[in-house]
Amino acid sequence: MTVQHKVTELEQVVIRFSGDSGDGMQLVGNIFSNLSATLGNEISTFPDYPAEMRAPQGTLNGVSGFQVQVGKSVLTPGDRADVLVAMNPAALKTNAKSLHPRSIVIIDEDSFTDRDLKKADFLTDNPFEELKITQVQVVSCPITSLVKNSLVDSGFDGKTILRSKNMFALGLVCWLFNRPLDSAIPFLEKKFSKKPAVLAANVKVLNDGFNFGANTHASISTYRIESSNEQEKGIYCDVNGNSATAFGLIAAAERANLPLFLGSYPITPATDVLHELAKHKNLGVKAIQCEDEIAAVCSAIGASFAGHLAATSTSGPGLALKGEAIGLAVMTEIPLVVVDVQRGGPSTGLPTKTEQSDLLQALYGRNGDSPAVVVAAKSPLDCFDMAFNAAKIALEHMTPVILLTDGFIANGSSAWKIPNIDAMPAIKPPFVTEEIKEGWKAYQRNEETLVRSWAKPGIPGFEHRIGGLEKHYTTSAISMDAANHQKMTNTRYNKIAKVALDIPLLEIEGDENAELLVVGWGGTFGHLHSAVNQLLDEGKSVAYTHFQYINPLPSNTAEVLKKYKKILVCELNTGQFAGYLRGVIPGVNILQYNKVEGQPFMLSELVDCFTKTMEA
Amino acid sequence: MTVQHKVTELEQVVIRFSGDSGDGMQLVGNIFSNLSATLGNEISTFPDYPAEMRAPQGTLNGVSGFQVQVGKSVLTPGDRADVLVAMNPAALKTNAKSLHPRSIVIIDEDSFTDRDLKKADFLTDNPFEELKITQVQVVSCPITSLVKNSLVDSGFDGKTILRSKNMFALGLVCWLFNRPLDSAIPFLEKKFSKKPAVLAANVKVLNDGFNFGANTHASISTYRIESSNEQEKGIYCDVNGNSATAFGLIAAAERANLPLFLGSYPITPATDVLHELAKHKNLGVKAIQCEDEIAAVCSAIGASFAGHLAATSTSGPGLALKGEAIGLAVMTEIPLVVVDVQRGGPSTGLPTKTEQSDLLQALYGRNGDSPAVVVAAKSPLDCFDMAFNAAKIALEHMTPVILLTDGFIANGSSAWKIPNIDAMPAIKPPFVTEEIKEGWKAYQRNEETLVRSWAKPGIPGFEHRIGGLEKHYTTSAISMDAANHQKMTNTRYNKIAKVALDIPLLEIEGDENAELLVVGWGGTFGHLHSAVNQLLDEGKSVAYTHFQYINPLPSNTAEVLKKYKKILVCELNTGQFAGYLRGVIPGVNILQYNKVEGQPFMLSELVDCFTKTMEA
Amino acid sequence: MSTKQYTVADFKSDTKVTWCPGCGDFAILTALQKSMVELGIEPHETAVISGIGCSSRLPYFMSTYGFHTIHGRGSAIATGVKVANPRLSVWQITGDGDCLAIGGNHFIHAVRRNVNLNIILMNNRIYGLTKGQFSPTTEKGFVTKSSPFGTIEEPFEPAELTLGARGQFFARSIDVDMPTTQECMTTAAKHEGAAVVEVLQNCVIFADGIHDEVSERTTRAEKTIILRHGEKMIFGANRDKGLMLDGIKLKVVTIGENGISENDLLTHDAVESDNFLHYKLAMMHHQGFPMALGVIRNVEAASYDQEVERQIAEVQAKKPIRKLQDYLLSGETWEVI
Amino acid sequence: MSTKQYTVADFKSDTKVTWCPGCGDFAILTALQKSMVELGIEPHETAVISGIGCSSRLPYFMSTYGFHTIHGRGSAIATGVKVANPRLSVWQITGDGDCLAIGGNHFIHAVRRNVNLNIILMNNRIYGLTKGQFSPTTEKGFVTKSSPFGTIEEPFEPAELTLGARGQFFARSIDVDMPTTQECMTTAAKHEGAAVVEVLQNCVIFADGIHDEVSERTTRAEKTIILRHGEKMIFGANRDKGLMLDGIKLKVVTIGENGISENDLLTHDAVESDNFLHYKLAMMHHQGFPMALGVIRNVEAASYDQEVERQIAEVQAKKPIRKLQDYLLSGETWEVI
Ligand SMILES: Cc1ncc(C[n+]2csc(CCOP(=O)(O)OP(=O)(O)O)c2C)c(N)n1
Ligand SMILES: Cc1ncc(C[n+]2csc(CCOP(=O)(O)OP(=O)(O)O)c2C)c(N)n1
Ligand code: SF4
Ligand code: SF4
Ligand SMILES: [Mg+2]
Ligand SMILES: [Mg+2]
Repeated sequence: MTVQHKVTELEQVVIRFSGDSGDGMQLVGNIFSNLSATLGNEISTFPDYPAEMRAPQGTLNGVSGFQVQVGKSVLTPGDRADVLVAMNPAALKTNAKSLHPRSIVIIDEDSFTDRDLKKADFLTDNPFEELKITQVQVVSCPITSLVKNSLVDSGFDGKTILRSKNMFALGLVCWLFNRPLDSAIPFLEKKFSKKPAVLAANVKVLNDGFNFGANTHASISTYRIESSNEQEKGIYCDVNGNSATAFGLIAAAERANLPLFLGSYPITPATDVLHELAKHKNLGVKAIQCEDEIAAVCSAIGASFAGHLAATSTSGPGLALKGEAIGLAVMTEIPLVVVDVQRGGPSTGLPTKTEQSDLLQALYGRNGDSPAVVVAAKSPLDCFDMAFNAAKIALEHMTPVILLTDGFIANGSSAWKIPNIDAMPAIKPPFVTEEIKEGWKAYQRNEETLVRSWAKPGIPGFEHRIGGLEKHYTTSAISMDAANHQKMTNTRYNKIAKVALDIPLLEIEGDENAELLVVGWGGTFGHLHSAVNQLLDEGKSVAYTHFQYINPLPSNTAEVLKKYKKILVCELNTGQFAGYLRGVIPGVNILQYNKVEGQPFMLSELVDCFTKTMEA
Repeated sequence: MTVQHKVTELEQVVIRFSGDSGDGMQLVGNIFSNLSATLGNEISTFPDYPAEMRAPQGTLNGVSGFQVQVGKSVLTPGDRADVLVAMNPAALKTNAKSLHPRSIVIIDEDSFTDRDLKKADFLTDNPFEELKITQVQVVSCPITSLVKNSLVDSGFDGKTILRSKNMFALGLVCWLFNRPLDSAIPFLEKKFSKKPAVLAANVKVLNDGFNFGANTHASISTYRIESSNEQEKGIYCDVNGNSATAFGLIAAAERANLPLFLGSYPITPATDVLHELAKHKNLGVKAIQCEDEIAAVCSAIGASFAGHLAATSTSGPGLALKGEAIGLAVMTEIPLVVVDVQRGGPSTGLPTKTEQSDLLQALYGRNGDSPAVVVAAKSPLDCFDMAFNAAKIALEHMTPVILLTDGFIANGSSAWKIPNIDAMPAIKPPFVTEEIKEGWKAYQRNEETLVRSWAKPGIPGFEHRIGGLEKHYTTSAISMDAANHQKMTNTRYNKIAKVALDIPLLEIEGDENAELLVVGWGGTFGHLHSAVNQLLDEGKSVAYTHFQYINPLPSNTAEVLKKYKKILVCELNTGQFAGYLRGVIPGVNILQYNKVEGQPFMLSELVDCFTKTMEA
Repeated sequence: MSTKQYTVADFKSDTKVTWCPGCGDFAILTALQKSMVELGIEPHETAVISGIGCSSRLPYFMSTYGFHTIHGRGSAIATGVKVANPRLSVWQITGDGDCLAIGGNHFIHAVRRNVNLNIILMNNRIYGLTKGQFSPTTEKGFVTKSSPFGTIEEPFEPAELTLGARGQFFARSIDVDMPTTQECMTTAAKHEGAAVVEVLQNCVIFADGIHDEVSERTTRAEKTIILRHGEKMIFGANRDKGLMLDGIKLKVVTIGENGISENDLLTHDAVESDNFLHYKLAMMHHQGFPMALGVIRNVEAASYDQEVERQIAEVQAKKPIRKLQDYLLSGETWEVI
Repeated sequence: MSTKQYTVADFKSDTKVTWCPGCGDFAILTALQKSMVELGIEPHETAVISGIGCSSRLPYFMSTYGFHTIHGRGSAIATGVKVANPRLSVWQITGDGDCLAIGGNHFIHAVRRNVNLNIILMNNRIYGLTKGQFSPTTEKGFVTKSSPFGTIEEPFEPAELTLGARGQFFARSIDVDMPTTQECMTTAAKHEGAAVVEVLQNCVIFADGIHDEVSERTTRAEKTIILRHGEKMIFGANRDKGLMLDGIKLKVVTIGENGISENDLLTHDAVESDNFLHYKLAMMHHQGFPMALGVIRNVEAASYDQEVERQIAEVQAKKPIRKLQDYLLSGETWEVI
């Protein structure tokens, strides 16, 4: 039935589903993303939940959104929406600022009554004018009444019927992007596998939406989104950063042949790491919700002492509480992964917003000279790899590793090629062996790596005591000796420095010989990389490098940085990484681009800023 | 009766009293210091308590020491002892390394039996040879038997009699330095004012010690220590850094006309701040021992909210625990003084040893971009001034201020001219007034200083709510708005930057035009200043500057540093201040001298290092 | 005490209340505002201190001085407020997670020290704000986002923990029973010392209906008993049931049956310092008895903030020195001339 | 269980014991080592976890696996150890400051969750290591370095707090009474779940003699009573005194007087799940009765670490997937070809 008049080809498109918390926007957003991925697109999603407890229906606080960018070379969920589904006036208002001027806005006209407008604090009865978005193309559709009509004979009550409104919207969007409904139906079947009647109703409404588009909006151009040609063959699933982090830890436990222990305390936006790991009891994961963050990290330290791969997950305020105990792990040289999903700060700050402002806390938020490894994931999928790597470093170097992610990549998702976990690198902790039992001392070290050996309780002949007091270089007996303290301080420092031998070198993208090197770290990769690429496409000369390893830095860092006349460090804080780089790599010209708005970068602002910096 | 054959004049002399914990060395050390001060000397003392619970008598762990440098231009307790009183072999052994080769060692020969030697783990019966200190001049004296004999008719039991041994040692030292006993007796009278018989016995033994020296060691040169010509007129007392900190806070409360509240939890070496403040209930001080460090800082935050001058005192591990709450004070812009008496780290570390390794924790140990003021005291007496200044800044700028001291200056003492507190600067917190009530908002600011006004609960018309969530720029209502967060972040940053207008400029000592600028901060002032002076005296060209203000830095910092070709930052950590300076003042050549031994610098090593750096 | 007659409106701030429609917190907020009116305290003499949680948002909705602090630290911060200024009426607002998980230590110490705080514990047996994890009061086996196969932990009973921490005041109510909540709150406010008021609160989103047995109109009269000092322990829709002691155990009896009259029933003595029977009453619903509501324990003892003031006054009475400089001059000193 | 017969010497490390001569900690250390011998546990299957304090130095003096952690966090770290490896015999060593001040929250939660830890609380009612400040168990009015005019706080009673936190095992002893200490420790070790053993300990330096009334040979028999499950509650130098119930109150009676015979006395039932009488017995010395020593409460309940294992086993029985990759493939996926 799809009579297509105009079909425009698009490289990427940004679609935002938005409605009341109860409108099921996350679900259809997810389905649309995933079906697009099955059709060969790359996807990058970002859900945008309301910060508040469930606000009254129809109000601004209650708006729940889901944004996805679909197409090829997709690295971010996109700055602004090309298509907005706004199920009510509040949704329209909330998203007005992040629309392209000529975007398509699909609204449920049944929810744009005076009462609805008032709930969303509109003053007039023309919301588009009031919001100054008169250039958008509005696809107005009486979704509520059409759904009611369509399901009048379904036998469901009114409330249940209205729950299918989201499928109508999905159908409409599928039509708009020439997505066959066949690609959507398997997802519905899975979701409603236990409720065939609900499934049937939803499929019906989905079709209605599609047909509505085809029949009544023949005048609007529809789109075909280009497939990625870079997608590897394989089996894919959709994963967000927090789940990827959880999976990375599980994978590491498998490759280390150790049980996984998580001690955690709920905190936005990190709680989903706990939620995910709590599900996998059949994989033997012990995920413990503790009484607070201190207990969480401490129970992990205990589990690590007992010989597990141990982790703790939190966000900024929780990391602040864990500082003292992380110092204990540094001192006792115990493996530990600390996941910090950064959010807006300081203090309670902006719990649901993203930021990169825990970097210095991760590096220095402990008493004494207390070096730990700090790494950062660059995208939702990279959370898997970096969690795995963090665990590998922790276990093989007997040290706490702090993994920084952030609200943006933690909640954002992409299509993920399910890895062959058995083919991932084996992880080999320095466990004691029978051969070294004779005269063994708890702190005897591998001379090259400076890593001590690890004796799990339970093995006869390796009984030993460790603790937070300074200890003798080999025996681990308490020592207040001056020279020994200097030696131990140096050893702790050098041990971490030597981790650099096990991490990849820094790589440069773009024009190696450019004057300007753009530098990023952590979750801003997608935006920075895309902005640099855009300039390169425009023929500009610019280079880019991205840090996943913060302490130690890749060993070629100084060498690389010194090649560039201007180094522009871009980060979502007041300049923490920039200051850190200046401190450890003197003699380079470090400029800063910082944004502390609780929001990711926008491509446009980056392109602007880089251009200006090149010209300056 | 003092037949003096040779009397040598000394500019400074270092005396160390050392014995078993029960031998009363702290008491006689203190008396000798204070009487020297009354005779016009400058003094700098450092007690060296055993780290352990009271170890068995005569063992190495049980040794308690007290070192004092006496003379003119005295800024440190001295590197090595010129005179050591060693009441037993354990004391001798413990101090052997910190003796000048030709020093005088006074021993109680009665305590050098084979049994005593064994307790101190000597293998031979010649402790001096075993320790390779054969060049020292030994004054061997049967102190125990002489004291027993002297007091045989006193009516005291044996144990009580032996408690006077320390007075014999004191008498002997007084003889050695030509100190009239008259200068000691007032201190004894005060100490034993309620026990006249004990007083009499102690005075008798004191005389015995003096006479023993005069009569039997006529061959040894005695000394006269030069008086300081820099001492101001006034009434003096002896004060250590922790008490000075406590007094500084009380003085600030008086000058602000506010009650003082301290929330604290015991931790070495900071506990004496709590002990001192707990004494002064008659001065209205509320010093509360809490259940932990978090409660301590939180109760202080509560007291500050309620309108008191509020402080919390701790050491490194405790500061780690307070990070989250300090962030709340940053966010709510509440005045708070956090005293951190640094000790050896990381983790539990070396609790009784000194270090400067909490600097970065003080600056960055909180989530988010969370700027607070950080200052550091440079000497025991400076603790008074810096505690006062910290409180003044906190109250006038509505911000937490972290005051860093360290174990060395906290326990060390000097003679202190009791200040005229009424003449100290008035402290004027930005309390609300009736005039501004109309339309007042909790976060409205002084446009120049960016400081908000302060409304204590209890005043009608100023009811308001504050909290840790990001808040609207003026109203303090919760705000998740992007632009507002950027504005607030900038404001918090600039507010702290503007504190620089209220702090002294950086000053240069020595040769302003030198190539080498030595830089120090905090409690190393005495050593660094003395070392630089020694080189200046030798005609070398070197400059010195010392930081008491870390964040913000004095506003001329960049200007000053940029004048020098080599800048050598000396600190008792792995290079925290050096890294910080590089980060905030790019483009200067910063070298490092670091020591992490739990010990203060030694003059000799500094002089060495500076010389080499100048030559390099 | 106020001279002006305040109304509930005077205690409302102009901040929009952001709880979910139907949340039990609304009723508790209203009961609190009504209590303040009843008590005759003044907005500017009142400080409402909370931690973090849905419940802990409450201070924003009050027109008093308020402090929305950090998670779990409300007791400690409120202690500082009260010790600094004992003349303020200080209310700590907290949730089961805020108070008993991360804040457990400060809570038991505030109770032990008997700081004169009115602690309103809004117990929904769930973490609301973080969207549905189990809390230390969640019933064993309950499925939440962080316990997908049910919790494995025995929950705290706030009354038991309060008494275990030497608590001198404990009251319990249910969100839907505003008069009892108000009665508990006003009695708590009048009590010198740490007064814990647990209000069972319904979270419509993450743990809807968990209190139904005791909160439903139809079953409430049989499943709960309101204790009032000096009154007989009677309950039931027909007020025909009561409590008696049987050895050291409690038993439920029916008035009029087996010759039992009202006089035979236990009379509630909330001010008895021995906490033995209070403990039993507070816990009896675990053994099939009705749940005790109202003020269960209310024993006078010196409060911490009073003791701080008393000790200062006592020392000041003995030591005339009031200024630091005088103190320093009175110690061991010498003069340089 | 060990096949080898270990001796006390096998449980001693070669680290010099650094407590002050005369410190009560020595006897507790010995009792612990003797208990381990008696229990037949093996040094390598044993983990001794402590916080910070004089008492917390104990792990260094043991030849077992040991972890001297940070102040107050022993319970949390020990929980991690035990959950990770339930086959280890895990002992938490703690002091009154470590356990009840900074560590209070972890302690009550470990007790509530019933983690199978043997918690030895060395209660000297003072901070020893930091040289003499008051602790949460210091008696009101006691003068210390941080309370120069006497404390103003009501102390915790560890038994009461343990029961308030849903504790299923509580025992009390005195340092000088090594046999009772050992009996408490071995019973605690056999108990599945959190077992709290409070040992009153004398700090000769900062609080010497505070336990004298109950610890002195001359008064001990009259001032204490050792409770043993199934035995009559008898005490006194002549073992002629006993305890009976009088209504809901306790009373001390003399055997042979007023026609009272041993049979009339209370028989100790440590395994009764209702903690009512345990509570009363544990607290009775506050009301002039002798102090209860020995195992006061010892009730079986599922331990947390067991429950963790049980739940994993249960889920595994239902879900066959054991590898992450299989799990991922079993979910919502699509193939790119
Ligand atoms: C240090 C810290 N840890 C965790 C959190 C996240 N957090 C906020 S509220 C909350 C639990 C709230 O539960 P409760 O106190 O019962 O309040 P409710 O929302 O149920 O009213 C948590 C875990 C936080 N804000 N700060
Ligand atoms: C975080 C932290 N805060 C404070 C301290 C200082 N501290 C060490 S032990 C101790 C109290 C010990 O008291 P207790 O547990 O009763 O042990 P005791 O020495 O009496 O055996 C304190 C406050 C510390 N080490 N770490
Ligand atoms: S989430 Fe629950 S507790 Fe929170 S506001 Fe909503 S209903 Fe109330
Ligand atoms: S200070 Fe007290 S508790 Fe510590 S070792 Fe000495 S006697 Fe024992
Ligand atoms: Mg709750
Ligand atoms: Mg103690």
